[in-house]
Order: sequence, then structure tokens, then C-alpha cells
Amino acid sequence: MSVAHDHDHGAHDAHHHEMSFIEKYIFPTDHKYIGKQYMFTGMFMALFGGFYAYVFRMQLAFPNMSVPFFGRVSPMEYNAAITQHGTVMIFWVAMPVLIAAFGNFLIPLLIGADDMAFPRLNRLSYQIFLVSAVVLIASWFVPGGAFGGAWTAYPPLSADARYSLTPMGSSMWLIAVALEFAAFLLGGINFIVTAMNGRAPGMKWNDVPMIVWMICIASILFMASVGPLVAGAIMLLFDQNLGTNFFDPRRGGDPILWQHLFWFFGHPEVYVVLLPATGMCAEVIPVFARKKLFAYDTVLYTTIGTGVLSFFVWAHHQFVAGIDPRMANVFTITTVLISIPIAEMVFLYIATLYGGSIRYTVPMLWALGFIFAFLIGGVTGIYLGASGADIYFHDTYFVVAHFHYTFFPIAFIGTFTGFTYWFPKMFGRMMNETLGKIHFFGTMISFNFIFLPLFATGLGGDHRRIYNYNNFPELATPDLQNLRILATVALLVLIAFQFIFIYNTFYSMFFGPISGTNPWKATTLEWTTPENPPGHGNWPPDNMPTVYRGPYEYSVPGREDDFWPQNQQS
Amino acid sequence: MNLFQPALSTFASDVDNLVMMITAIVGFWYLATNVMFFWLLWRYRAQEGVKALYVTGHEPELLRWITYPHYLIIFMDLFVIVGAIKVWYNVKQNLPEPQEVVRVVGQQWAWSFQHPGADGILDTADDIKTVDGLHVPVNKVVHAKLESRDVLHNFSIPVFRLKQDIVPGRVITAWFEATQAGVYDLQCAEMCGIGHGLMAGRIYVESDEDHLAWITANTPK
Amino acid sequence: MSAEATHDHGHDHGAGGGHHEHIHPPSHYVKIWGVLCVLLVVSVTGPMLGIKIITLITAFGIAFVKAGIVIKYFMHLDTEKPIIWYALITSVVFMVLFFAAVSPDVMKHEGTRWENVAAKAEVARGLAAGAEHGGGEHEPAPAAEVH
Amino acid sequence: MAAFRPIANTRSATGIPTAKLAVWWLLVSEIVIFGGVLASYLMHRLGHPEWANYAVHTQTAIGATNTLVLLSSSLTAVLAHQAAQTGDGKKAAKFLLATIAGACLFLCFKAYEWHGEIEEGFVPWTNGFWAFYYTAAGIHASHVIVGAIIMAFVAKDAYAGRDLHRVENVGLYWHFVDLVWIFLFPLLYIAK
Repeated sequence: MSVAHDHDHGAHDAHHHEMSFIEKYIFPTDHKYIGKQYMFTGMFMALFGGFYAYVFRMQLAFPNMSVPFFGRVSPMEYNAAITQHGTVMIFWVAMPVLIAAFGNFLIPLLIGADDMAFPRLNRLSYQIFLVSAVVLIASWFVPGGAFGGAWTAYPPLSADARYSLTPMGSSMWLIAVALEFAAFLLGGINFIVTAMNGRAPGMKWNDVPMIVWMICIASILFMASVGPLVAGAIMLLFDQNLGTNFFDPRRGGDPILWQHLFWFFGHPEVYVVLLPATGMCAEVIPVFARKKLFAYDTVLYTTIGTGVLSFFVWAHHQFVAGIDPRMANVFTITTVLISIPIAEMVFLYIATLYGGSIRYTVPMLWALGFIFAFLIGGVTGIYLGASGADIYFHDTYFVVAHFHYTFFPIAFIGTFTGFTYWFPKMFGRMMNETLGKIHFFGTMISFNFIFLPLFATGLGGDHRRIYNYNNFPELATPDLQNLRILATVALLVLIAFQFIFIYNTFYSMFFGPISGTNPWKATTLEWTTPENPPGHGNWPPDNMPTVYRGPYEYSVPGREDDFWPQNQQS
Repeated sequence: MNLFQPALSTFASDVDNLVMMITAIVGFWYLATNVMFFWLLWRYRAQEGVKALYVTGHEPELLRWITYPHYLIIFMDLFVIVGAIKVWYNVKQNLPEPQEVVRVVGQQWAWSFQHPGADGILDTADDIKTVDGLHVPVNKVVHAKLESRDVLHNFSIPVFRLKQDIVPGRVITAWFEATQAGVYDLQCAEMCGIGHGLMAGRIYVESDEDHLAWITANTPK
Repeated sequence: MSAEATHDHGHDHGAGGGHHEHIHPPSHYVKIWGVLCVLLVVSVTGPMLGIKIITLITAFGIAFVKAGIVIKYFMHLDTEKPIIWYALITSVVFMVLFFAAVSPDVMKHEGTRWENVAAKAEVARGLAAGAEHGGGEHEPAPAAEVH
Repeated sequence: MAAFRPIANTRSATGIPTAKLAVWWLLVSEIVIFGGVLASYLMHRLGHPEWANYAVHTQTAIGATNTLVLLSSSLTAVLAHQAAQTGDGKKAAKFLLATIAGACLFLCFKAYEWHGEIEEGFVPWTNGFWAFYYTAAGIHASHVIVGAIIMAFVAKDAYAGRDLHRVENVGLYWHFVDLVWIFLFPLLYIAK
């Protein structure tokens, strides 16, 4: 250790080193390019996830009709569509975009570093992720078809091809998910270590922007919860292909074990993607309210509290799934208690608005839209966490509507918040505000019209994962069917509005007005780079930023400017 | 428009009342939060010459606005927890003495039912086996022994507010007491493969005389 | 030993920037290895007595002692920053939590209103077959109905 | 592998070297992976008294020998670290090679052991015990293989006097592999 002094030269050499095209764009180690790779891969996968949603919503609204661009939907294809929709949206859209893309792009910039601590590990993480996406997409085209046993993959259905009838599809699905976990474990270690060790001189723990905390805490949650499921995935893979009997009750295994392994990860996973999305709000709201984040320390404690509590609640997904009923009481208590830190966090974000000077820009609208939509997702969770009510709601569309009121704000509204806010930093140009507002209102309104009707059908008894309700007399009523059609039509509207976003993104990327380095007049370090978008290394190596104050110093009394950048000495 | 399924078991209205109570509590919070939210959005919109306040949020007189509602949330959480556990205990843990025991077997993708027959005892010669139709007497405590031949299924009767997964290799006992005669849906509510959407059954809740007549007519010779 | 380990020699290691560590002579590590080998012998011979409580203490109690020695003297966790301790302990605690919450369903074969008949049959079959048949091979799994 | 190091890598706000911190976090994620397997095994083992009849067929002698091999390779790993601390890269490389030799020896014993058991008809799909036996030991063995490969790269650099801090980091990983075996040994072999 005492001889490892050569790094000083290494750091300098690299800044003089000209990069080839391949090094810069195909196999980059620069955190900003890896972040963009994750971003666009995730958005590309979202197209597939959205297409699957379109297919099965059309089938539900107009049973057995031929769906345009797809054809008639068989029960097998329907099951595959819902399974792949869930898997893709969580593992290949929410995770890569919220954690990996924003984590890669933002962490070094916001802590005043030139790159991640381990750039090549970072590149390896993206490459594994890319392979996992390829394996997943390939699994849709193998003989037997794509895996259709729901994204929870409960055995014995998932463990035995004689039950699932997708011998290759289920194994490839499992391998893709396991590879994706490996990619995010590597990425997560990188994020945590970079934020712990790589901070700019002078940056104390309470000078760290909230989004960095959120992504790191999310990475720690992921790391601490995914292990049992990695082990479980290996066991399930052996069950599928070697004929072992971990989860097969005919031969001494236990299917309940998989459910626990899955949800021990699956519930913290919700918070893994939630925290970065709330972090976006914590960054964006102070900027456009021109006001300090309300009670920084308390926001941080509620985040940590949420993270820790999220490990104690997982079995509320299994209340009626065959666990011992006595355990359900414990998990009801812990589940309802998680409302305490989460409610406090939302209150604090709302309190940040008090006394502000609020500018309704597009990123601000998205951040406020997140709070509005997530509130509905949050309060409806109480119904499902309360074991007695969950007896009726379990596996109905009420659950579907509830978790879409959390996941849609997280994965899409959160992403739009961050994407529109940091777009000038990513591409050096501004997005079109008018198109942005049309996209915002179109998306928010149609989104509510998709999922509010689904709360109603859930109350009416609609079970999930049913490809045609005509087989159930109580559910084949015109009232329920009209609500299903309403939801489907709203989905089509929602999809149509996304084309505005895609157009706005690509047009602004090349032809938008030049933004300048700090268009929002924000205080955090990413807005202080000399070049915009920042060049390799972000800052000149001999002039890295030093931090003198917290990240949210807006409207400080006695100062002419209403913002006070973190790196300004006075 | 009548969306909601009628409540037709002894505990169905308990579940519904719990849902109502939760609706009252979270509805209050939802409305209160939104009123505050939109009022702040309107009141503190950017205005010419008005600078934002500079507060950290740790000032006691401001933080009060967060902590007091917060204590109230903790207090109301207790109601939700107690209410949920009471209903749960009644439906899932407590097991009243059975007046009839039936066996429910799920398999891909059909139900089969074994009724105790005239002697009221399962696994005797006069058992009645049916496919996709479960016959039970009204106003009697019925135990259902849930078994599966292959994968996970779920024994769900929405009008009874009853739902229980069926796990292969296990025998799980569910109970209900129907309060009104009629024919209702019985559904599989756990993903069980390609035919999951076809796995429908019917439950025939019959008055004592009708039930007796059905037993007499169907007892195997 | 611990007094020696916490003694600060103020040796600065480049990459660490202020990370202090004491360098032990090789003989120190060989001694610890000797202790570990003795513990290994105890953990193998203890169960040969055939007394259950001694088996448990020697097999698992000593495993924890050995683990503690490796963690302290080989991995030098005793001189590491507390944050590392917290992270490692937390992950272990989560696994204990996992075990505690899952074992009522998986370890136990019956509970409130449920009974794991398949597992009970498996136990009965395995015990009846006895140690002679050793492997406890299954009969070929019954083929699932083909639909 | 005189790699380019970003400035972020050379900073140390926590006082823990960056690479070492990463290894500790890696170990956290490994603890939960092995924790998942071992917790699952343990709850089945305690619920299935008949597994004692199957565990009789594991060969304690080979398990104990392999424990000795891993303990000794941990010793050479820590001696390599000690040599690296004194700045002696060549000596560190030699000790690392000895550790790799230990890893290979471990794998040879493992292969011999598994070969014999498979010959006797004990395969992963025989029953639950053997499924866990092969899976848990197999995941562990894959860590042994990965550790040996990484150590080969580190030894090559250390021999040339480069990146000596990596000797300690790979050693940490190796001690963890040893730790897992310390628990696997009584769980799979001794408890009968």
C-alpha cells in the first residue's frame, strides 16, 4: 500500500489522452456517456413494456378481437404480455433509468468529482445489463414462447416446464433477471463508494444533495435485499433444468420458500426505485420555489427510516398466499407503520413550498405531479397493508391500480422530472416549454383516467391476470366492461402523448436553444462546470470545485442573487 | 351503476366496514393534504418583487406544522392496525366448529369438489364428487379443505370476501358461513398457467331442503 | 493482543490518505493459524463422542469462534472504521430476520389452519427408509397430467 | 494494469481507501447471497430430521482436510498482505501463488469428493439434502475459482511492484471465502 503513489500521474495523463470514437461512444468509461447509455436503453425497453401494456389492455377492452399491430391474443400470449410488461418496466426501465442512468450521470457531477471511482467497473456493469436485455428480448422468440408465469414467478408453475409449457422461455427469463441483478450490484457498489469517498473537499454529509443520498441508500437497499433472491434464482434454475426439488412439493420442496425469497427482495425493490424519484423532487422543488429544502436532516432521517422499515414488511404481499396467519399480524403492524416516515417525507416536500416563489416550469410541474399522484398511491396502500381488507383486495385490480399509482409516478413522472431538469446539462440545449406542458397535462390526465377506473373494477372484484372476463358471470357485466374500455382508451391517449415527448427530446437535442451552463440558476455543483455539457473530467483537473455550503441556499437574505452556489467562497 | 359485489357471508360486512373505516381515515388525509398542497401552490406563486423566505425547516414554530399532523397519523394508524387484525383474526385465525366439511381440489385448470354426502363425513362411500360446482347449505359453518394437484391456485369467492391461496403439498382450511341462498362465482385468483383465465367455478348456496334434495339426487349408488 | 492492535504507529499509506495500520511480523499470523488448526481438530473430534449438546457446541460454537478469529486477525476488522462494522452487521441481522420470519412457514410443517402434508410424508418416508438406503432416492416423480 | 485513476478514486472522504471500501461493500452483498442459501438450508434441515440419514454419506475427512487447506491459504493470503505492507512485492506475489495453490488443492479435493459421491448415486436431484449440498458448496466453489483467477492478476502486478494495495483487498475477499466454508463445514459435514 505504501508504494501506491502512481495515481497522481495516472489522473493527469488521462486528461491529455485523446479518445478514439469507439472508446468515446461504443465502450465509454466516462460516467456521463454510461449514464446516457443506460437512459436510452431504458427508454428503448420502455417501448416494449408499453407495447405489451397496449396489447393486453386492448384484449381486455375488446376480448378476442384482433389487436392492430399484433393480431389475436391467445391466453398464452396474454400471460406472456403481462409477465414481460411487469418485468421490463421494473427491471429494465425503472431500475436502469432511475438508479443507473441518473446515478451515473449525477453522482460525480453533484459531488464535484471527475468520474465514478471505478470507471471500468461501471462500463462492465452497463455491458452486463445490455446482455441481460438481449437475453430477455431473445426469450420472447424461443420455441414455446416467452415466460408467462407472472413477474413473481411463483413455483411450481415457474419451476416445471410441464406446468408453464415454456421450457426455454422461463429459464432465459430467469437468467436475464439474474444478469440484471449482477449488473446493478456492480453499479451499486460503484455509486456507494464514489459518494462515500469521492466527494469534493469541504463537502460534509449535510452538504450532499438529496438525490445523491437517495440513490446511494437505494443502492444499499438493493444490495442488502437481493442476495436471497440471487440464491433463489440459482435454486430455481436448478429446479427447471437439473430436476432438483427446492420448490417442488411433490419431492420435499416448499413453494412458500420462493415467495419469501422473492418478496424479501421484492418489497425493498419498491423503495429502491421510489427513493431516487423522491430525490428528483427534493432537487427540483427548491430550485423552482427558490427556497431551501424544508428540514434537510429530517428528510434524510425519514429516508433512512423508510429504507430500514422496508425490510420488515415483505410478507404483506403474501397475506393470503399460504403463510401462517399469525405472521400476518406482525406484518400488518410493520406495513402500516411505514406510512409514518413516508407521510413525513411528503409533508416536508409540500412544506418546502411554503413561503416560496414558485415558478411553474416543466420540471417543476412534473415534480408537483409526482407528489399529487404518489399521494393516491400512498393512501391506497393502507387498504392493502391492512390484512383484513387485503383478504378482499388481494390480487384484484385494486392492487394493480395502487401499485401503478406508485410505479407510474416513480418510473415515468420521476424520470420526466429529472430528464427535463437535467436536459440542459446532458445536451447543452433547452427543451421546448410549450410542448413540455402539453405533454405534462396530457400525460397526467390520461394517466388518471387509466387507473382510477381500475380501482373501481378492483372493488367490483376483477381479478388480475385474467385474459377474458366473459368466463366469470359476475365480472362480465356491461358496467365493469365500460370501465375497462375507458382505461384502455385512456392508455391509447397516454401513449399518443408520449410521441410529443419523443419529438421534443430529439428536436431539442439538436436544435433547441443553447442553454448556457446554469439555466435554472441552481446552486448544486453540476451547474458550475466550465463547459456545457461538461467535458471529460467535468472540471479541469487543477481546478476541481471546493464546497463551502449546503446544496439548497436560495433567497439567502442580504445577497443580491437569490441563489448561492455551493462552490462560491463568498 | 352497481359495481360492488353483495356481502353474503357472516364476515363479509366486517371486511366492508374495515374498508369504510380506512376510506374515512385516508380520505381525510388525502383531502387535507391536497387542500394544503394546492393552497400553497396558489398562495406562493412567483410574484414580481416578492422574494422567497429563507428558513431551514428546523425552526420549532414551523416544524410543528409537520410534527403535530404526524402524531395524528400515528394515532390513526392504531385504528387501522387494530381494525385490520380484528377482521383478520375472525376470518383467518379463528375457526368455528364446522357443520359441514368439504374438500376443494384445484388443478390446471379446473376445480373439483368433494362433498361429505348424507352421512356428513368426508372420505366415505357416499361422498359426492363434482366438477366446477360446489354445493353448500346456507347459514351453516362450512370448512373447506383446500388442496392442489399441481401449482398454486386461489380459492376466491368475492361475495363472501374470502380468498385463500391453495398450495400444493399443503392442506389449508378456510371457513365461511353463507347468509343467502343463490349461485355465485368462485374464481381462481392466483396465476396458475395458460388456462388461469378459464378457471371459473360456481358455488351453489342452498336452503336446507334444497341441499338435502341435492344430496339425495346425487348420492352415488 | 487487542491493546497491541489498537496501538497507533502513525504509518501513512499513500492511497488511504491517513489510514493507519500496524504491521505484524509473520510469526504472529502463523500463531493464529496454529490456534485455528487446533480449533478445527476440536470441531471434528467433538462430535465423535456422539453427545448431541457437545456436537452442537463443538461444531457450531467453534465455527463462530473460528470466524471471529479470522475476521479480527486476518481481515483486521478490529482496526477498521465503524461504518464497515455497521454495514456487515446489518446484513447479517437482515439474514437472521429473514430466517426468523420464514421459518414458521418453511421449517414448521403445520400451523394455524394449515398442514404441510407433503413434507410430513417426506419425513416419514425418509426416516422409514433409514440410513442403510442412504441416499433416500425418490421414486421417479409422478408425471404431471398433460393438458 | 497500470490503470488510469480518476480523481474520484484517489479521494478518501471516509478515511478508508476507495478500493478497500468497495471490497467491503462487495462482501456485504456476498453475505446476503450466502445468507439466503444457508438460511434456506437451515430451515429445511431443522424441519427434516431424516436428512441426518443422508448427511451420514458426506465424507468428514475430506471436508476437514479442505477446511485445513482453506485456513492455510488464508494464512498465506494474510502473509502476502503483510509482505505488501512492507513493500516487498515479490514476496507478496509468492505468497499469493501459494494461496492460489491452496485454492487449486481445495478444488481437487472437491472434485474427488463429488466424483465419489456421484458414483455412489448421490446427485443434486436425489433429494433435498443433496440438492442443497451441491448448490451451497457449488456456489462456494465458484467463489474459490473466481478468487484464484483474480489473485493471479494481482500477483502478476505485485511481482512487478505495482498496485500493492490490491494484495490486501483480494485477501479480504479470500478470507470471506474461507469464512463461508467455516460455516458450511459443520452444516454439511459434521451435523449428522
